[in-house]
Amino acid sequence: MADKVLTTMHEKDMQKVTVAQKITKVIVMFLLYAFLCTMALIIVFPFYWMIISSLKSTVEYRLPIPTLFPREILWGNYLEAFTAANLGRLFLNTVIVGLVSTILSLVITVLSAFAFARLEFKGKNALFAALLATMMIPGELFTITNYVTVTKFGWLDSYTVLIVPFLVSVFYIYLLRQNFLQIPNELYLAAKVDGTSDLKYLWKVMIPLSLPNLISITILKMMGAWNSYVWPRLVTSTDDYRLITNGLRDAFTDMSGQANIPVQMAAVTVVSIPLFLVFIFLRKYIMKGVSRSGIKG
Amino acid sequence: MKNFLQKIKFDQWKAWIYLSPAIVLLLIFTVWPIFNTLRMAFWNGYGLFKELGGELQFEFGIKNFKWVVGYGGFLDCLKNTMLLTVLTVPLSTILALVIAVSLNAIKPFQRFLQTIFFLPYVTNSIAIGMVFEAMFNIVGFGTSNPSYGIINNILGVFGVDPINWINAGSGYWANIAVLVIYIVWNALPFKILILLGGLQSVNKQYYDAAKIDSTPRLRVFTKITVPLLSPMIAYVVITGFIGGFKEYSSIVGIFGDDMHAVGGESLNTMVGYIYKQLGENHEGDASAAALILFAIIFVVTMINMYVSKKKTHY
Amino acid sequence: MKIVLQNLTKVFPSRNKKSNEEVVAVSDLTFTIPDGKLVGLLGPSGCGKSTTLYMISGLQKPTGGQIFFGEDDVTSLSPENRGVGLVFQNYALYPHMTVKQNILFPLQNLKGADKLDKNTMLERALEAARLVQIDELMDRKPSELSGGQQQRVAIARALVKMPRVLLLDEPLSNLDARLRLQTREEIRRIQRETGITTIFVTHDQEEAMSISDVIVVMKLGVVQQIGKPQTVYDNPVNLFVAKFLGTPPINVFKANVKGGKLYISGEAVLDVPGVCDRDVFAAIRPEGFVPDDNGAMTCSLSSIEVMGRDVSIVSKNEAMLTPTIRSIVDADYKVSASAQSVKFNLKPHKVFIFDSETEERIYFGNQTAPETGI
Amino acid sequence: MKRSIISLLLVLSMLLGTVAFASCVEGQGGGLGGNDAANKVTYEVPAEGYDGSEVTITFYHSMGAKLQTVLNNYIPEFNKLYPNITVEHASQGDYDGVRDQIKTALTAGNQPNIAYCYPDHVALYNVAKAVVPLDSFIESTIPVKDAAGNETVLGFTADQIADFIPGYYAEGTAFDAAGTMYTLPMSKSTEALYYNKTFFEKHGLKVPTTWEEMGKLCEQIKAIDPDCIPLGYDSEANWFITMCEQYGSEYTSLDKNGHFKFDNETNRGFVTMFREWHQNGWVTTEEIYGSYTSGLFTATEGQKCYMVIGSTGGASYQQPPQVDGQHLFETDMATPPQIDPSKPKVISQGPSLCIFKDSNPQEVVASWLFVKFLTTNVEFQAAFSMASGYAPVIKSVQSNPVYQQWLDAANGFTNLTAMSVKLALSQSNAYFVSPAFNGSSAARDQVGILMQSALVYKGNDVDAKIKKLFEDAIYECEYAAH
Repeated sequence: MADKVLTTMHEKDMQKVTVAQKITKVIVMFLLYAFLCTMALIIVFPFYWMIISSLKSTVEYRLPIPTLFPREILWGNYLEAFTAANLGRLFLNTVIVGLVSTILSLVITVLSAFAFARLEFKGKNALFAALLATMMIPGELFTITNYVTVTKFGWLDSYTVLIVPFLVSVFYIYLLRQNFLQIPNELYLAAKVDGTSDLKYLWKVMIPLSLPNLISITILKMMGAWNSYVWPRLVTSTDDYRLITNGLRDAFTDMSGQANIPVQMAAVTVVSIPLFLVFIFLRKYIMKGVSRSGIKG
Repeated sequence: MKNFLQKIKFDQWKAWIYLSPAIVLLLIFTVWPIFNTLRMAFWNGYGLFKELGGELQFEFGIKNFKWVVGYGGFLDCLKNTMLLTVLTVPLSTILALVIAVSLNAIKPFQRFLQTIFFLPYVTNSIAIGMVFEAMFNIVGFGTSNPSYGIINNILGVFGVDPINWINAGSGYWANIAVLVIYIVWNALPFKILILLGGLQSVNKQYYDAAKIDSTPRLRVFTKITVPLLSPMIAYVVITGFIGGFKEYSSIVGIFGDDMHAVGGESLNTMVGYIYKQLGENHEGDASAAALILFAIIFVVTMINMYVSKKKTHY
Repeated sequence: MKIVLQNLTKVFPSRNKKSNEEVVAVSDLTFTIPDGKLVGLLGPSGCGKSTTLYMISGLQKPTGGQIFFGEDDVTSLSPENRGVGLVFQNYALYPHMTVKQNILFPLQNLKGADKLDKNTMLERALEAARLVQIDELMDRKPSELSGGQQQRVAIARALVKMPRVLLLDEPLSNLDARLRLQTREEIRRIQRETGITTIFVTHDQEEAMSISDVIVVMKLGVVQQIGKPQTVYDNPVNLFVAKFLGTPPINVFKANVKGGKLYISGEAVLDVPGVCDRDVFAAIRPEGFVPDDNGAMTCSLSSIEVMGRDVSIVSKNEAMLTPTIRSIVDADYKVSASAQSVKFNLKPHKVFIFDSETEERIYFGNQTAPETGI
Repeated sequence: MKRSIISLLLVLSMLLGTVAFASCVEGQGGGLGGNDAANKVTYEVPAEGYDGSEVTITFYHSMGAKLQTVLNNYIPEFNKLYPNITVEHASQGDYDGVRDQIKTALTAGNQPNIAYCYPDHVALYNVAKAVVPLDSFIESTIPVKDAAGNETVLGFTADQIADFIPGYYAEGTAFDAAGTMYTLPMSKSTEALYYNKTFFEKHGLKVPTTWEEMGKLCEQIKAIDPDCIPLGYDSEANWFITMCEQYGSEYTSLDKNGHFKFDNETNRGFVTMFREWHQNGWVTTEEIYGSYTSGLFTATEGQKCYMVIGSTGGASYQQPPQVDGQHLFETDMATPPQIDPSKPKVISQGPSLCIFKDSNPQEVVASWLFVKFLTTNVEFQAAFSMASGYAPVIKSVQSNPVYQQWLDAANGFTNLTAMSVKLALSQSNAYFVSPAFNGSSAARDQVGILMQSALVYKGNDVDAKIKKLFEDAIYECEYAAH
């Protein structure tokens, strides 16, 4: 081996290699950016469409040849969206439902994930597998049975009915369990030796260590409340308990059942803005949370 | 030893206490509905309204399943579901992978572009469905001077003749193409999110090592990036398959409740069939179809898991 | 092939966005590494040794200066084109590949004239594996190997393409003591056998001393001394180098020179001809003490540790800067443990004095400055 | 022998049925039942009528914000009469939204008291036997005293019944052979022929009254402007159903053993004809065109159409566009073309009201009182019509001065809404009703699809294709109704 020492580049013109290397890099970078920008445009276009549509008149929206930019900008659509849809009340409901369900959901999720990650009990694996299997069933089928159930409980038209049925998310339990499993078990055993109670350990060690995940769950849960549509519409009949998306759909139809789409788009835009902001500022946590769901284990 | 046993016992009931809120809620809102679905599936001709209307006795049997399978359009539903899944899952996964890797390779504007790619994650699906329809729609179809829609206009720049995507007389494959684009668009953010997260947690030294070894870019991608990301890819593919088999709302979003283009072939899917049966108060048939769908998803997921166990590394 | 570093500088922008402070990792580094030698880059953590290594590999771009491989300027050449082998601190073995695949990987990338056919590749891989004695483990995955085995795989992977330069980044830091000893001998052996110019980074002076042809001692991005290990040990150019090399570490005292004599705690302990009167630091190697009841230097005795062939005397002196004085003497020498104090004579060539302000070496008697370079 | 007797009996009974059917059409202005009045489903109205107790009733509808304002203005009026009845109401989006909501609500016994409905929806609710048959209320003579001290009867007076536009009123009886009344009309629209009056006058064209004339006219217009599509028809399903009615051919029936009768020679004939028209570039539809055909009608550039058959509810969209403050043309309206103009047939659309059964009979009675109020109160009907552009369901609204004034403001440039209501009212003898049963909505969906698919078919074997489309549609209908 020693006699076969390679002289890979001795014969090469270093100057040439350097130039070629630079050119390749420029080309690769150009292609990368071109690709990413094209994809970004494709991704963004529907949003652009949403915004320009929200500024058009109904007549212009219905034009056979759609315009890429509104001929006349109608800010009035936004005003109409606000006044027609009772957005204030719906917004408040959404925030209440979102907050309460997030907090309760976090408690339940943390406790369950802890049990699955740290405690030993009979049938743990079977139970966990069963939980995961429920994720495979088309949930649409549950709606009717659940509706009958909540009606029998007398929960219709209340915050309870919007919150309780969706408190348990198998996905979040799974996500958090994976996170908890990554925390070394030694920490738990050490805490046991010190006589720290489970709850204190959870609060002092597990929760701080999995904070990014918990924040992600919070955001996803809030987003869920923000976007939920079918269930709230089913179980509430007045604006006292309806959520924001219901307002979006229901407020702008005229007698012939046709939606005033520009105004609806204006409302959608308005309602989307808080989500965008949350997303832009907390993107890091959302990304971390989702990507950490990990697959190992 | 006795102490140890006591500890185990203590752990036992403690675990169940911690799990109790979740279990109680799941029993009520998940397990009971599943059980109820089973019940309805095996009652011949069961319909909730029929029961409400006073018909209380339903025969136990598998007539509902026979009825579902015997439906003339059942094979179409199955075919469409499979086709959409088989087309969209690989496409969206590969595209998401390429985007994630590209994003990971650049510095300026990385955060900005990331944010853009995640935007669809936070938007209202109702609005986006309308937008997609408008983009592909040809208004004035069959007239001498129609507006071909923005997509055809863009394609026209590259010299492509206008394609009838979704309008009257459009072909099956054009319809499928639109659906694939829409579904892939919808699926991208989640997949990019997962894959980019995975990429960012990959130890940079593997790439340094590859550089030192003069590995060409493509080989780095296929031999290092993809294998190292294989757990994430498997996850994305499995959830993609499950989602694909539940495809429904995207088709309604673009083609309406009829689920086909004017004069075109049916684009109905399994879930579409289930919804239709629910709409016609055939809860028994809907439940039977849901069970069939569940069985399909279950088998496919098992195959997926088996393959990914073999293919994913470490 | 020889490697020339010329005025090599690396400045990192500050991590804190608000302050504009920059971190100078490597400053104006100039030295030549001769062909076929094993060079140890040595220094405490943060001294810029790893940065230097990465600049040689091409993974980091220098802010200033140039790097030559032989006669070729490779400063702006990307790592792919440099033909170096690099063993990472934590090996960076591809976790999804078997040992064989890991070793084959670099060979499969070879292009042009270097391209090999499949059989040759396998042969070469096996040869490299045999060299590091892991040919039994070819079908295992990295996760199934011990730290030492992984380390050897990493070396095999770096070696297999016969690079022009082999770079090792703290290759032994993850190993236990016994394995470390064994592995460093192997590195030495392999380097000898292949004759590849090898640079390795370590913070462990003993490791560097034991296997390097040449060591480069660095501090805060600046090279302190370059030379053969024994030369550097015997003839440090400043207090830092003196302190950094040697186990047990050198003993340092506050001292002064008056009339050609070195005074520690008021005692004249050694003649230092040719040095004018000033405050100095006196550094004495543990083996520089000769116990003598009539010795010039008096220390209060703390303890005596007998360690096989050597005896280590631990004592104290009010002028000392190190916590205790550790002197190593022959086991024949008997000191009564009950004694309160112990007296030493000093071996002049084991005593170094340094300017108390610049900490630069002051030579006396027949001491002369070491040759710079290699 | 035996067999011939049976067949004879069958023929006889069919004859009898047809005669009875025909007579009831005459008598009720389009109703379906009536031959079997004794078998009407009844509801036990509490003997005391409304006992004045405090009840809360809920009302599901699909009104937008503007119409809800009108409703909110009149609930206090109702409460002046019955202060103890609290009315709560909520929009469920659109008609389908109301239906879906109620469907689920019924499964849990949580349905509202009153709801917007289409006949198909009521047929669905009837599977669960959840809708209150109204005959017992309509005929009830139990006295009711309102808060103002006026004493009236719980039911309708003869005058009140006579005040309803008969075609609308008859829609409530489309559910069984006995003609049980399940719904009362709330607010109605119909289809109208909109045409470009300016263009017609310029070229001396005559507004068509028959399909034959329409065909010729299309050819004529196509000759004048080869680039146009002369006619747009918005709803394919309406088109098919209306044609069945105009031809007197079968569409659907209440006969439990064969609901779907639309696969017949006549129907295949007109579908084949209209396909021809479409292929000639004479006509397009909303689905085929890709947007409401009003877009073509009001286009300022490019392709145009000069006639649209569409809902009177969408009249404002047919208003001529303005360029520099000038209207490009004037729109006018007419009854859509017919097969036999002496017996015109036009479809009727728009919401009716139904009442759901409830464990508390007082809620049902209170709901009846509210429904009666909404359908018979002239001011409310007038206000609602003006706000919605839909026609009122009682004739006396037209003599309301405010309403009259509103109607008089109709013109073909800026106020087509009033014009369309006028037309809807003038067609009141032409409305027909299709039978409603569990599965009738499938028939409507399927004939719409059939029509679209046939029109756009480009192949050579037209007859076979159309035959196949009809068979498929029947298969889907029967599958849906099993």
